[in-house]
Amino acid sequence: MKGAGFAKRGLVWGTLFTVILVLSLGGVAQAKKPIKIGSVYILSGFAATYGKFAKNGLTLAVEEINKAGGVLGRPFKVTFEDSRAKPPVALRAFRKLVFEEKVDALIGLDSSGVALSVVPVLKELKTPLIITHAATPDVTGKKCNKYAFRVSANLSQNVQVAARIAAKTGARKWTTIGPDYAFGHQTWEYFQKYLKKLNPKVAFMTTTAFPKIATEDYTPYITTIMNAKPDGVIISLWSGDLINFIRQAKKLGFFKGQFKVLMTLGAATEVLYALKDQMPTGIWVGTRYWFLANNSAVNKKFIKAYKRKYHVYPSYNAQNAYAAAYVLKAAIEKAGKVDKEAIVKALEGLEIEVPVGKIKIRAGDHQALLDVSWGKTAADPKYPIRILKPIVTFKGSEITPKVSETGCKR
Amino acid sequence: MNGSARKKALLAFAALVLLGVLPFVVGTYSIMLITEIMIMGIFALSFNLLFGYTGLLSFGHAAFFGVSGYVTAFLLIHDFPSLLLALLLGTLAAALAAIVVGYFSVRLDEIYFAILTLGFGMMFYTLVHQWRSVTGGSDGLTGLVLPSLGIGKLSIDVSSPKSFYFIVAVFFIITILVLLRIVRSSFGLILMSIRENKERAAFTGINIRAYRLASFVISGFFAGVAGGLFAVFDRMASPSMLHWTASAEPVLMTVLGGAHVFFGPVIGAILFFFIEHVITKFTDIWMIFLGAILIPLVIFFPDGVLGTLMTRRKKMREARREGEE
Amino acid sequence: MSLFFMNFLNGISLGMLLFLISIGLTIIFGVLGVLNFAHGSLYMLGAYFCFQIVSLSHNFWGALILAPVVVALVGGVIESMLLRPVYGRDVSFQLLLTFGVLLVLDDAVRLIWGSGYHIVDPPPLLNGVVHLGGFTYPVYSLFILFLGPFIGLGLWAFFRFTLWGKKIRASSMDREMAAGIGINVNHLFTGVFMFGTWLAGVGGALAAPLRAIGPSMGEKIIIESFIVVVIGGLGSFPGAFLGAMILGLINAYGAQYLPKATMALPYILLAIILLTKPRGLLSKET
Amino acid sequence: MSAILEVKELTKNFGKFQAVAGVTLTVERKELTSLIGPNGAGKTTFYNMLSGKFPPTSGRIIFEGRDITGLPSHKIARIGIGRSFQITNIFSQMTVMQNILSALIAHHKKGTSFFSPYWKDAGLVAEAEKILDSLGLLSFAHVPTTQLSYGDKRLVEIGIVLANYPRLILLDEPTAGMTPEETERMIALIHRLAEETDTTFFLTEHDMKVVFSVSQKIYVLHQGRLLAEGTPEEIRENTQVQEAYLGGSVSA
Repeated sequence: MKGAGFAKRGLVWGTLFTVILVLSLGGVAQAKKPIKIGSVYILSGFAATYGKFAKNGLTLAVEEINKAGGVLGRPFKVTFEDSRAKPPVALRAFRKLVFEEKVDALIGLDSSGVALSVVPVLKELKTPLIITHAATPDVTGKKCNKYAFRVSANLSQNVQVAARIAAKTGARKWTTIGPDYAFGHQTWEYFQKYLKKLNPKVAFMTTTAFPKIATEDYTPYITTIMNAKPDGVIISLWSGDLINFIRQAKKLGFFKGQFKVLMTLGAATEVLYALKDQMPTGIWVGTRYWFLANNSAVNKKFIKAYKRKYHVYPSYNAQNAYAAAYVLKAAIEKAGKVDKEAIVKALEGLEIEVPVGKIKIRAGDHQALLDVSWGKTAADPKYPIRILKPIVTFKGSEITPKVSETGCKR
Repeated sequence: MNGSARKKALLAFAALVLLGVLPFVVGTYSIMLITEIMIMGIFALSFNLLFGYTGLLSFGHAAFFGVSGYVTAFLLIHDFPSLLLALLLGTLAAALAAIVVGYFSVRLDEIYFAILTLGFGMMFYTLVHQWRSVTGGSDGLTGLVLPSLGIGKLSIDVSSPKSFYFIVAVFFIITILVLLRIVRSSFGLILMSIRENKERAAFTGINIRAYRLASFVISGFFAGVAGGLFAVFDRMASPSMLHWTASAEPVLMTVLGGAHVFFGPVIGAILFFFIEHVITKFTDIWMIFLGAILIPLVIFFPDGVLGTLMTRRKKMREARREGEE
Repeated sequence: MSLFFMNFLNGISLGMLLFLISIGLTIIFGVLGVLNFAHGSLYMLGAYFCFQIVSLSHNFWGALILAPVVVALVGGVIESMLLRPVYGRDVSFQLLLTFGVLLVLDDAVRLIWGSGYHIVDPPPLLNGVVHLGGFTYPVYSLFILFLGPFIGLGLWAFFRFTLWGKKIRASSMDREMAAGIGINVNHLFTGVFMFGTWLAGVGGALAAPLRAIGPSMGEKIIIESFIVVVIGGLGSFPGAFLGAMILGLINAYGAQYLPKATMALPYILLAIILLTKPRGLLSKET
Repeated sequence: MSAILEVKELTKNFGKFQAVAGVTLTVERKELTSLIGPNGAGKTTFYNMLSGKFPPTSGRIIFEGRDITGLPSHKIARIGIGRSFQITNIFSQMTVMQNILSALIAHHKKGTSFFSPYWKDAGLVAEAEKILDSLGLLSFAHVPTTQLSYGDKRLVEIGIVLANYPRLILLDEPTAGMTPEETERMIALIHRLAEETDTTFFLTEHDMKVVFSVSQKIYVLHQGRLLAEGTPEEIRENTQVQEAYLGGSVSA
């Protein structure tokens, strides 16, 4: 008892000491004009947890960078804005950040719809943006432009892997359950295209399910799909929708093994922490970063620091935002100055190691080449959530379409 | 009477000068913020013709805002040569949609009218959200290419915040003048009598539905003006423009400012953006603060902020006059 | 077991939940004349409280009893402190005020429980599944399916046979008369609002084991509840039941037969009903 | 004398309840006619059908030889029938002047002037002032009606009706809730208007004093049926009518 009290007191003093240290260090750094980053994520509403993880990841990275002396001797300073998952709100936030806060670079974006609306306007804002979550292929494809970069895996990369795994399962008749917006439909379209190429014998069913976003009751969709007797189902639901779906589907016997199940965004810790042991095992799930997928020092350091600060394992969204800060740091150091056009130049072709692995930002379309891991869900008493076992990792260079195929013309 | 008219003219003049001078003294973002306030002001004013003057609470007004935005965006994405013509076509489309929705909706009253318009609004929302080949589905129509303004040989760079500010300001002033004229016309008086007493109006020989429909279409038309401008301002049309939460915005602004005062919705729009801007500056839990400000405003300003202030001033003046007598 | 029948079960089980939420909305409207925009947020509170109590005590039944009571207390505060000053004003004011309450509650939840998702397990007794032909069906959904009518009947009996029930019905018909026969209208209004929010809390607690509990889960349900009460007839009891069933079934069969249109179906239905029966299917007025 | 209004076998059912059952009556031009009957006799329902608030279940309504059965109220108003209500029915948040102007604008079909300010229409304003003057309300022209006394509010309603220049005016209990002085004033006004204008008055009334002092012809409605008709003297003497009024004397 006494020991515990002592430890507690020690913790209090320790924290206080750290706070004072950080504050005084911050004070020193304050002397130098900070490099301003503007950051826009979904911070309210149904998907707020994704934005929260990204905010945490970015905050952690900035703290680390500043503690280590900043960039070119100047600290990073981040201003966060809420996109509310609405394009007009996000655009207003971007304009505020660029014109009023006078930020030097932008990091953010969860929703593809928001990304597609904002990216074209970057030409007017003349400020580099590093996208960390929004997955629509178009922002580094048809709608690509000089100022838009992405360090996270996009839909086509992720679905390419899904198709490869699907081809290996041997399942012939495929259908989908996905959210009723561009992401869900595009996942299905890309999946058909890629899988057909790998195995021309597969068939795609006409009975598909696209429940609207924030559907409360998935049971009719689940029973309808089960009744159609597919061999395999690819699921592109995410956020609370995925949780609702999994719980309701489990009860209806969806995961009993009558057909293969692939979840393109199943390995999101946002979802796994909510579901814990309710997450079925033996399901193929995809992700844009999985914290146990590699043992690099960079990754270990990140996981340790993240876990210490936030008491949970980092999600892909946290890693992507964390990585973005280091990408920006590297670009500024490469450029040698804090200048938007110079940063843009430096970002093109930049190679850097971040927790997810070594990534390279292609100069052609500004999409990062990064390894994508999928795995089968499994229980492990060492972890409070389901983990992936086995994990398969695909090389970024193999699964990313050539620049000429992306439709990006600048 | 004369003194008050002179005072009003002076006030209008001062407002005009302020509107003209502001973009030269404030920063780029403030220019854009004021531009957005004016666009939303047009939207709220259009809504209030129906709500404040005709007594119909539309909860689907974003449909007309959005339809115009989408038509304008669609045209501009397909290299339509004239911005003004695109805006005009968008606005006409909104008016057309208002004719259809209004034809059915004006039969109902009060909360039923509100819910029916909400239903129609959400049908339009669903349409643009699902019709991927034309509307771009959930992604919307993005990356508009802005042509020149399209008046003769006058070429104005619309994408510059300052010049777009002035374009919007012109629309804003025209909207105010036209709507002001309408609410003070014979037509406007009939609308008010319908608002005050539908039954009496009917037995006076007024065709309630026809007048309501006329009001609905005019209102939809101006919501269209706002929607088209908004699409140009944001270089996109997105489904969120038509969602019921977007319909709630002009309601919020109007009730905040005051529905029974002509300029109430404009004041409401200014207040709304100001509050939001200030709150989001220091916290991302903006909703709790917005709610915490909204609730007392609703309780203590029964006629909206501008409305209540004006009533109070009037009462004070009357009290003073009585004191003098 | 045919898919048709399965979706019938799915539809009415969703309908029952909608019914529980909507009935509180319709009672509040019937007596107070207020359309409560924050009703969905109170439903959300019910789910969060249920989650909190279950994670502390691991007792679902206790949570099912207690959570709605706490929600009702919140409702009492809202009515007596915020709503009371705006009675008699235009409907838009009450909508706006309760919209403000919605904003506050949605963010308060995020402050207290974070922005992540939470789940609640059904009690062990109801955690299983039953086999119906080729399908398995969760016992918990069956439980809701049977509990719905049970609560509905209980409410009906309450309004028909108890003194309070009669008082509430009397004042829903004529507020001034109610005051005239010595009913304390202030107390009655607070009581009715608390009762309505209690029902929202019950809906939330019951939904907790079925839904991901997260911020803004109330916003989704509120528009559906509006549709339910309006197509059934505002203030009408059987109307809320009918409306909820129709909406539940439309959801289920829409997913099966008209997957592309499910999003629009409720609104199309709403428009058709309002245009043919302007006061809803089972309204008291003509 | 010619008939201005002929009602034939007029019936209204609400579900199973028959509110008005086959009533046939005639109102002669310029003859001050009253419709009386105990509470719930169906007078207001009868009026509502005449003025188009809802259509009859069966029967015909002929106004100046023209069948107006089932027309909507705004059309009936335009054809030339005006009405007042039992409970004062005016445009409350507007001034007295605006109340009268609304009706005048409707009458002169000027409601489609979207851009011309109504107060600048000198002819219209003069007309409104004339009507207000005849009602003794001119000094209140720019006062919001909410500030008027009860009796004055009823006068405003009469003013609204007059501004439509109807040839037949239906007055539904015009003196209900009035003080004795206000009632006197109203009776005098009805007399005067009946003399000065071409308008025919058809009223329902609760106050028997009023009925017998103004009416030239009286119809008695009881449980939805026409019980009796005649001059005030004939009705006063009618035993059936006395019974219908709870056995009491009609003049009570």
